[in-house]
Order: sequence, then structure tokens, then C-alpha cells
Amino acid sequence: MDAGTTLTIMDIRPFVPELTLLCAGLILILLDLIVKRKEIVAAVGVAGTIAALYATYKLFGYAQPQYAFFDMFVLDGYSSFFKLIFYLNLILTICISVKFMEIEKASCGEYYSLLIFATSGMMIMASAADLIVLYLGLELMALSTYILAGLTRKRHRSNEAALKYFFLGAFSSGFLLYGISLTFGLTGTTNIRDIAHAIYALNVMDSPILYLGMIFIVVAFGFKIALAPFHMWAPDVYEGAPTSITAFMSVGPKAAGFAVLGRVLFDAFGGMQVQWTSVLIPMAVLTMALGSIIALSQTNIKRMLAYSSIAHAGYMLLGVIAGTPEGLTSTANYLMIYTFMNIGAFAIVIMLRREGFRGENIEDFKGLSKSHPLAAALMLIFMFSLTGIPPTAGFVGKFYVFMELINSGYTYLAVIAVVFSAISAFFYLRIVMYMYMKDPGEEIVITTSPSMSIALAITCVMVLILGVFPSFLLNLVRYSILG
Amino acid sequence: MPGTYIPWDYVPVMIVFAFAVMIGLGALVGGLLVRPRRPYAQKLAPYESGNPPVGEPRYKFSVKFYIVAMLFVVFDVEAVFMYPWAVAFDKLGMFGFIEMMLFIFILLVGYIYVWKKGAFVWE
Amino acid sequence: MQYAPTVNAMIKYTLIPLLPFLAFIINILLGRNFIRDKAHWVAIPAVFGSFVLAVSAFIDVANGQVINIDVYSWIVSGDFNVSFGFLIDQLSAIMLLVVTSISTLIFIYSVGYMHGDPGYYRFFAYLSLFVFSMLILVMANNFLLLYFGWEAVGLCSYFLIGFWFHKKSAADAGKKAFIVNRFGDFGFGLGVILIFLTLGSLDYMEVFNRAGGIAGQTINILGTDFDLITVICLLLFCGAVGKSAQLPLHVWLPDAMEGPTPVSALIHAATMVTAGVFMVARTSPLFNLSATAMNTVAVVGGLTAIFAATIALVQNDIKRVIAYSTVSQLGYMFLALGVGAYSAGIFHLYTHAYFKALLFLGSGSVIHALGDEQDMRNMGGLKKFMPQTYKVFIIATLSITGIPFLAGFFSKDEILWRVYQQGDLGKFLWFLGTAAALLTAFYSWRLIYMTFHGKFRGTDEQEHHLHESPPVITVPLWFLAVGAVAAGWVGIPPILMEHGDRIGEFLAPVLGHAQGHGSHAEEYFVIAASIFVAVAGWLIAHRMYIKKPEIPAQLGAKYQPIHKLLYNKYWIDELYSKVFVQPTLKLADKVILGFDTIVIEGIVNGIPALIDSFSQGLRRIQTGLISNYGLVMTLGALCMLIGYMVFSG
Amino acid sequence: MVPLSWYIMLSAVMFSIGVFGFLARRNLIIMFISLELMLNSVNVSLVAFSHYLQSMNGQILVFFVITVAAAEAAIGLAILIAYYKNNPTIKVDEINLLKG
Repeated sequence: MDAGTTLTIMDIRPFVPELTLLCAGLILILLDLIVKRKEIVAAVGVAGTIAALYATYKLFGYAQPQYAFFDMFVLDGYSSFFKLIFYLNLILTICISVKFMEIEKASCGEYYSLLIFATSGMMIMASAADLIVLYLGLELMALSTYILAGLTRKRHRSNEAALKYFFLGAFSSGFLLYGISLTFGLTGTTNIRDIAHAIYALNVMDSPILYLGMIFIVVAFGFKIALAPFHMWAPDVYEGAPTSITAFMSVGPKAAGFAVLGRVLFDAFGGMQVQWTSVLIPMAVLTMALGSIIALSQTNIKRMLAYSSIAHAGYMLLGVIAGTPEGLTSTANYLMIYTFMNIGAFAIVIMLRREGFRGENIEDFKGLSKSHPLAAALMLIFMFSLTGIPPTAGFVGKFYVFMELINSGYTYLAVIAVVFSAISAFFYLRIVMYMYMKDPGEEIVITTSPSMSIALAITCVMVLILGVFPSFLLNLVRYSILG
Repeated sequence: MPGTYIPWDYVPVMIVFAFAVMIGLGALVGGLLVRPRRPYAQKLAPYESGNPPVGEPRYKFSVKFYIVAMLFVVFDVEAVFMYPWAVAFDKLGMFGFIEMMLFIFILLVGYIYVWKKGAFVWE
Repeated sequence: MQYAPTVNAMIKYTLIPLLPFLAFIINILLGRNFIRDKAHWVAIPAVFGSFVLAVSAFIDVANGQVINIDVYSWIVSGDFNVSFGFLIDQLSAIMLLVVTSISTLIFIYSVGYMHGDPGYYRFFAYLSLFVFSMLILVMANNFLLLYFGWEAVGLCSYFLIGFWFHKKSAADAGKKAFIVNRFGDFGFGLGVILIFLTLGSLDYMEVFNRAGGIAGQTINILGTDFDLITVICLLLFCGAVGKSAQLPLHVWLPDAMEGPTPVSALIHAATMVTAGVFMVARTSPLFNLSATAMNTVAVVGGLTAIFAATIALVQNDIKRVIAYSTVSQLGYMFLALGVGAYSAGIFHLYTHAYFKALLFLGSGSVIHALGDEQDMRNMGGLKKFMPQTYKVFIIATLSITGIPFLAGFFSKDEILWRVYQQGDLGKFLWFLGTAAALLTAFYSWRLIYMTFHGKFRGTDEQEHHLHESPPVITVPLWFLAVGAVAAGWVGIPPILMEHGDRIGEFLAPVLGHAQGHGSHAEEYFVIAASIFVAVAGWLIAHRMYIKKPEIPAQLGAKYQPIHKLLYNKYWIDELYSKVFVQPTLKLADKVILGFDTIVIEGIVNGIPALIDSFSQGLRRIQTGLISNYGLVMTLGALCMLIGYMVFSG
Repeated sequence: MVPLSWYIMLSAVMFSIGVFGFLARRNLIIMFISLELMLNSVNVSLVAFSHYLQSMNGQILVFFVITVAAAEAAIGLAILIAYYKNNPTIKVDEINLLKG
């Protein structure tokens, strides 16, 4: 890094989407001081997100990756696709939370700006071409989500969730930093591509120190993604956090974690593929096993969805294990599909929440089909999709991951994954059974709002459309990642 | 390598450090050996300038202290970025200046937020 | 000849099935709360739109534009390609016309028939879904899509049979249809899988092109070698036997009459039950390679035709008579397919759709007027109350019995003539067919006489309420009546009119020409024979039910065993019931009832005990303590490290 | 000159103490301090590497780590206070409402 290099305003062009979003966040902070109606704040937030989305779209037209800040930041198809996931996650989360946060009595402008800051952090992570930037993005995301998890300050569970998330998150970023410092010490650089070159040039592929550094970095990403055995925080935090934040957290940080995991493992540690594959395979199997099995005995739906999200992280990891760019493509594809079906499922959970009624127990879904057939049908679609039943999108996501896995020669892993997928059908379909085959207990009242309907319409339509027309998304993700 | 290298430059520091430890410990140990020990209730009570102790020794601080401390930590530490900028100010030129202004502006937004939220109001 | 389709054409063909599907979506989503009794305003325009597009597609095909396009690929991964594509050729064009035109009329009819039903919107939603599925089935260009359509129409049919699910007999009939069809569909599914395994593709064109390559190959099943193509064809035919209610899987169709009458007309007479016929015709390049399979088809068809006709002689439920008549007519179609006269089979399918739909809708009109009375013994003398219905009934009956110059005459005659040409087996089957025609004429007129002539035998209250159905019901009847009269004019035998067999010529590029030779004299003989039996059956019925109404009872008493045998439908239902249905139903009941106990309670109380206790055990790892979580993380990292040290030495 | 390995060992020991403190201590504040110890151990090694490699990247990262640690401390304390207001305990083994 030569300080003499002239910096120009053009140099920050790849950073414009993040800048847009950060500005939107700052504006929201100030706007919140003036405006009383939180819907307006939320609408401005959505507008900012759409502006950033537009910026990403405009910049994406360039075939070549564009670098900024002395090669520390890169805008390429890979990061752009993940940013699309983050935008969708953000918009959908805002849509499902307007009414919900009012009921939770935690409706404040900071909520939206924190969501935006967290999303900016994820975007910076996805675009990081340097471990320093990566760390900054990760912390921006993490610090914002710590607060979001504890936003309902009066609730004991929310407090505890934030506390746990914070302590364990800080613990994991300690690991990340230590891994970064070891990698830096051995390779002499923090730039992701230069690390790869240095590993070859210095021939340190088999160095235990470098291995240790890589392990520590994987620990930190594994924590964000909620891979076993670094998943322990997830059920507690997902259960305790406000439901809209649970939805946000179950998609955003996971996607960001996969974005950096893919970039770091493929680009920086590409020469150590044998090593990291042998680490990830047991992790993936353990993750799928713990996620699918423990979910069976849950009674709280948020907790069940947390374990389900752990299991899904295991399936997504399989695409990384495949070790090919196509494998990574299938993971990205899965993440996009997961965004829709998971937020959709959480949206239904949120609808059950009303003044004085949490609606978080699986029992609360009893007989939903009788009182609210549409909500029940939507939940049915999301549950089918999470299980992976055709023609929903979930099937397509799993199918491609498994296919890439088999193409890479890991047929046994695909078989294991299908077995756990079948086990997972039990707890997803249990919800369906409660909705359709049990008689309603007490009267169910659902809370809806226009924005919630929009979010549900988007998620449901996308789950079905991507299930029937998967090539649309697949072409997009292939074009983005494979070029 | 460890074991083969002795940092001679630091020997005087070590000697001073050793002396300091010796004097401190010596005074305490000497006192322990010499002084008589006859404890009673008043003598064991914490010394509060001669007054009888009031309430619990663990005093609950107002949450305001924490808030101010937090704000102090954040705003104070951010100043760390200004040092390298100040050092390389000429080389970074106008762009660096704008960048730093932006940085300060963002801090300012935070400041305004905190202000409007009433974090500086003591009562 | 295939033309590269334009985008407009692609949109057009996609819209044909899509319109009813959209109607389904809209009705099912908004029906309950918003549309309610306006559901037909969504469904009818949609299905009529499909009809218009189908006509346009037909014109395209008539101009020689056969289209085979993959609209999109659902899943592409290496060699495995699942695509969604349409094959619009002469065969599918005719099927499209039949399905959409009949659907449109029946949708209109349903407005009157289902008026005031609490599930009005649901009815139209399911019916639209059915039309969508049927169109997919017809338009598919590969076996997977065909299979999808096949199962989907089945599913809709079960829903609609059991539409009045609170009526136990309806729910049971739905279950029965479901279970019986499992047998056929199982074979069909196996056939499709076998095609993929041996030919490596599911696309029609590729399969047909490659099929010649496996001719003569054998497959070893349980130690015996079988001809591969024959096995494939017979497995596919299994599906057709189930869906088209042929012997021995015909038992579900008469029970399916528990469904609303428009459903019986649309699904169980005009369209879905003919899917088997369509499928065999569609896969004719495969069937052509196996004489065994062809003969099986012909014999099953012939036997079903006569067998079902005998049962229909003595049934008293008006819809059941027509149902057995349908089974019998479907037998004719298979008879034609089996002797290689595919276009004759499709021709009969097409004419049959009109006159049979007309019969059903007419009977629906009667049932409606009588307040859901279906027993003909409680009818009679309706002629003067329902003149319109009576007239269309007469037209349909004239058509089905094969009175010259009506639709049924031409198509039935075509079949009989083609069958007659096929050697000794052909002669025998022709005899069965002609005998069945005699029976058909008899039971059809019996139905007319019992229903419309004589004195009204129902209750006074029914008589008091007797009325002609409203125009919304009778107008579609008249449209169908036109079809029942004129539909056959596209297939006039060349012997009567040169170039008269336009439908045969039209279908020839797909289905080929029927083989066989016969002199003009023989052909005149066949025609004369069928006219003779049609008139004979009529006269016998007239004599037995008008002139001397005491004869049926006397005959019944005299030949009591035969009457009983026929009346009880050869006790096949009872047999199946004991052997297959009851055990399956019991099993199904157990599964459905057990669902609660096994799955729901089970997960909580531990029937999948292993996983559950495992789950409960694993839950305890999750102590909720930050330190423990941190410890697990640290240990995980350590394990990776130790693993590295151990494995890398 | 103190050799690089000394710094690395110092950093490793500090990091281990931090991890141990985080896992073994039951007081949230002490755990918090242990976390800071972990971060600072990284700072030590980063600066040492940076000096050894004559590359500024390590020191830049240290700057960021320091500031992020400050933000983290602020947020952590805020969360802790929010928790303490509802449940006056800082003993970590009493914080297990969410489990299973």
C-alpha cells in the first residue's frame, strides 16, 4: 500500500451501494428524531435499500471485477449476488416488522437504521478482498445484530439472547482475529488474493501455523453460519430475539458467512483445499444431524426453526464442500431460495403474535386451517419448501446442491443429506398436521398489515415460481458467479 | 530464539523493577513480623475518616455514569484514526481531508443522535 | 414437419393450460371470501379462452404447423433433463378441441346445476384445476409431464367424486377410485421408469426414434425372458386400464357417479377416462412394435365392451346405466386401438365425448328436476314435463346406438369395420362389438322409456315440483346435441362418400393408416349389421317397456340367476371389496387415523423412539450456559487441530 | 532486539489466558475482561508481525481492532445493563432461561 498513490473520487465507485445504504442509515437516525410515524421511517429505509439495489444493478454491468481502496474491496458478480440476497432480506424484514414492532412496543427508528447498518456490514463482508475489510464488515454486522437481538429491552428472553449472542460473538471474533494475525504473520499480507499467491510462493501449504490460522477463521465463520459445533448460540438467540430479528438473523449473517467462507476458502486458501474439505465434511454431517434431530423435540416454533436453520446451513455447506465454483453456485442458489421460504415461515409466526399472545408454541398452530385457511396454506407451502418437496423452491435448492456434490464424487455425503432431509420432514410436517388435522384450541386471531401481505405475497410467489421455473434464478447465479 | 538471547538493553529496567518489588514486599513483611496483633470489632471495621460506616460498601451507581462512560469510550477511541491522518496529511491531500471530514461528520451524526436522545441531560 | 415456433405461438400454447390454472388460483385464493357465487365469472371466461386458443391451435396444425417445443427446462443437470414442453400435433389438436369445448359447455351447465351449493367456488376451482391438468396431459411432449398430468387429473377426480364429502358414499367412492387407480398407475409409473432406463430419455420423439433399437430385446423377470417392448407396453396399458376403467379395473367408475353430475359428464365420460385411450394412441409407435400388447389391448377392449353392456341392461340408477355405457364405449375405443385403427379409436373418443356428455348432462337435468332422485324406477313420464331434456336425450340415444348419419354411427361403424378386417380374432371381436351394440341400443332405449315414458312413479311432491331446467342448463345441452348429431360427419367412410374420412386423413401423420383389406361387400355387410342391431335393440326395448311392461319382471323372474348376476355386476365389486378394497381401506383408515397417534403423538411420546429419545438426549447438550457454549466451540476447534495432527502425522 | 517468537508466545499465552478466563470464570465482567485480553493478545502479535515483516497492514488492523473493541465494549456494557435491570445477576450460570 503506497500512500503516494493518488486517490480519486472514481476510486470509490464500487463502494457506492454500501455508501448509499450507509447514508440511508444515517438519514434514518436523524429522521427518527423528527418524524413520529415509524411507518415513514420504514418506508425511507426501503427506499434507501432500493436505491442501493439500483446502484448494485448499474455497477454489475461491468464484466470485470472492480477494485477499490487499494484492492481491499471488490465488486464482482459473486458479491453482487450475495448483496441481492441481503437487500431482499432487508426489505422483507422491514415489511414483516412494521406492525410487529409496534405490538412488541419496541417500535423505534433505530431499529430500521440498525437493520440497515447490519446489512451494510454484510455487504462489506461479501465484497471484502482483504481480511481487514472483512473484519470490519463482520463487526459492523455483528454489533448491529447484537443490539437488534436485545431490542425488546423489557423482555427477559430478549435480554438473555442479546447477552449470549454478544458474548459468544465477541469470543468468536477473538478467534477470527487470531486466525487473521497468524495468516498475516505467515504470508505477510492480508489481501485475500495475495495470501493465495504467498501460500504458493512460500510453499507453506502444509504449515501447521497456517492451518491453525485457517481453522480459527473457519471457527468464526462457522459461528456466524451456525455450523456445529459452533451453532450452540443459535437456538437460544433465535428463540429470545424478537421474531422479525430472528428472521433477519437466520438469513443475513448466514448468507454473509457463506459469502466470506466461499471467498476465503476458495481464493485465499485454495491451495489447502484438501485440508479444509476434511474439516468441513464432519462439520456438515454434524450440523445436519444435530439440526434435524434436535428440532424433532422442540415445542417452540422459533426454536424449531432455529434448529431447522442449523440443518439448512449443513445442506448449504455441502455446496462448499463440493469444492468447485459450481458447488459454490448451488450454495448461493440455495441461500436465495432459503431467504424466501424462511422469512415466509417467520412471517406467519409473526402474524400469530398479537397483544398479550406470543403465538410461538407449535400448539398455537392447532386448527389454523379452519380459522385462517390462507395463512395455513401459506405456512403449508413454506413448510413443504423447507422440507424440500417438489414443486417448491426448496426442492430445487437441495437438488442442485446434492447434484453438485455427486458430481464432485461425494455420493455418500449426498445420501447422508437425503436421510437427514427425510428426518426433517417429520418436524416440518408436524406443523402442517397441527394446522390441518387438529381442532382449533382457543380462537386464533392473526395480525396483518399491508406490508406484511406484500412480504408474504413476495415470499410465497417466489417459493412457487422458483420451484417451477428454477432456471431463472440458476442462470442469474451462474452468470454472477461463474461469469 | 528463546534461551539463547538475553536482552541486555533491558537489564537496568529489570534491576529497577527488582528493587521496587523488594522494597514493597520488604516493608509489608517487616511490618507483619514486628507489629503486635490485637484485633477487635472497631478496629476491623473499614476506615471511613472516623465516622461509623453507613450502608453497604457496594454502592449502586446511577446508570447515567455508564452512559457517559460508554460515550466517552466510543468518541475518545475514534480519535485514534486522526493521528495517522494528521501524520500523513500532506501526502493524502484533498481526498484524505474529505474522507476525514466524512468520518467526523458520521461521528457528528452520532453525537446529534445522542444529544437529541437526551443522554447528556443529567437530571 | 415441424416449424420453429414464434414467441407468439409459444405464448399461445402456454396460455391454453395456463388460463384454467389461473382461474383455479384465483378461485381457490379469493373464492371463499370475495368471489363466492361469482366463481363462474372467473372460470368460464378462462376455459372459453382456452377453447378459442385451442381452435386457433387446431387451425395452425391443420395448416401443417406441428409444434414440438420445450417451453422451459425445469431441471437440467448433466444428462438428466426434466423439461416442460408441448407437442401440438394432429392428435393433441383434436384432443384440445374436445377437452376445451366440452369443458366450456359443462362449466356453463354447472352454473345452473351447482347453483346455491355452499362449495360453489371450490367446485369451479377444482374443475378448472382439472381442465388445466387434462390439457397438460394432452399437450405434454414427454412422459414425465404426461405422468404429471395423469396423476393430477386423477387427484382432481378424487376431489370431485368426493366433493360432497359429508356424504359417506361419496367419500367412499372417492377413496375407491383412488385405490383402484393405484394399481393401474403403479404399472404406468413402472412403465415410464422402464422407458427411461432402457431408452435413456423421456421425450416422446426421442423415445419413439430409439424404440426401434430395442425391438427384440428381452428383459428377465423372475427367471423368464420377456420381450422388452411388450413389457413396457403392457405396463403402460395397465395405467390405461385403471384410468379408462377397463376390465378388470372398471369397478371405480360407476361408483364415481356419486360426484356432481357435471363432474361425471366432464371427467368420467368425456375427458379423463379417455386419457387411457389418448395415451395408447400417443404411444402407438411403441405399441406397433409389439403384437402381443396390441392383441391384449384389443381383447381387453372387446371383452369390456360386451361385459359392461350386459351389466347396464339391468341397472336402475340412471347415472350408473350411463356409467356402464361409458365403460362399454371405452372398450370400443380400445378395441380399435388394439387392431391398429388408432384414428378410429380417437374418432370414437371424439364423438363419444359429445353424446355421452349430453347423456350425463341430460340425466343431470332430470335428477335436478326430481330433487336428486337417481332411481329410474321412481321416474317415468317426464316427457311432458321436460320436453327439451327429452329431445336432447333422444338425440344422444340415437347417436350412441348408431342410427345412421348421427355421430355415433360413423365412429362405431369405423371401429367395427376395422376390427372385422383383422382375421379370425378380428371376426370374433367384431362379433362381440356388434353384440355389444345390440345391448347398447337396448339399454339406451330402456333408459329413455323408463325415464320419460309411461306414468310418473315418484312421490307427489316430486311431481309437484317437476319443471324443465333453466336455459343455463338446456342451452349447453343443445350445443352438445349439435355435436352428437354432426360430430361424426368428419369421418364418413370412403365407401359412402369419397374423401369422407377427413379425420382419419388428418390424424394419419401421427397415427398412421389402419392396416387390413376388405371388399366393399363386406363393408356394406358390417354397416348393415350394425344398423340392424341398433334398430333391433330399439324395437326390443320398445316392446318390453312400452308395449308389454310386464315382460322385464317376468324375464327377471324366469332367468333369476342371470338377472341377479347382471344386477350385481357379476359380483366383481364384492370380490374386489373382499380381496383388495376392504383390506386397503382398512389399512388406509389405520394410516389416516394412525396419523395422529403415530406421527403427532409419536413424535412426542416416542414411536420413532430412537430418533426421539436421541433428540431428547441431544437437547441436554444445549444447557443454555454461555461458558458451556464457549467450551464446545473451543473443543471443536481443538478437535480440528488434533485431527490435523493425527492425520497429517 | 526481542525476537519475534517471544512476542508470538506472549500473544499465545495471553490469548489462552483470555480463552480460559472466558470459559472458567463465572462473573460476566471478568468474562468481558477476558474477551478484551484475547483481542489485545491479537494486537500484540499483529504489531509484532507487522514490525517483523515491515508491513503496515498489521498495524492498520490493530487500529481497527482497538476502535472496534471500544465499540464492542460500549455495546456489551449496554446489553449487560439492560439485562441487569430485569434480572439483577452477573453470575453466568444463572443465565439459562433459554435452553434445550
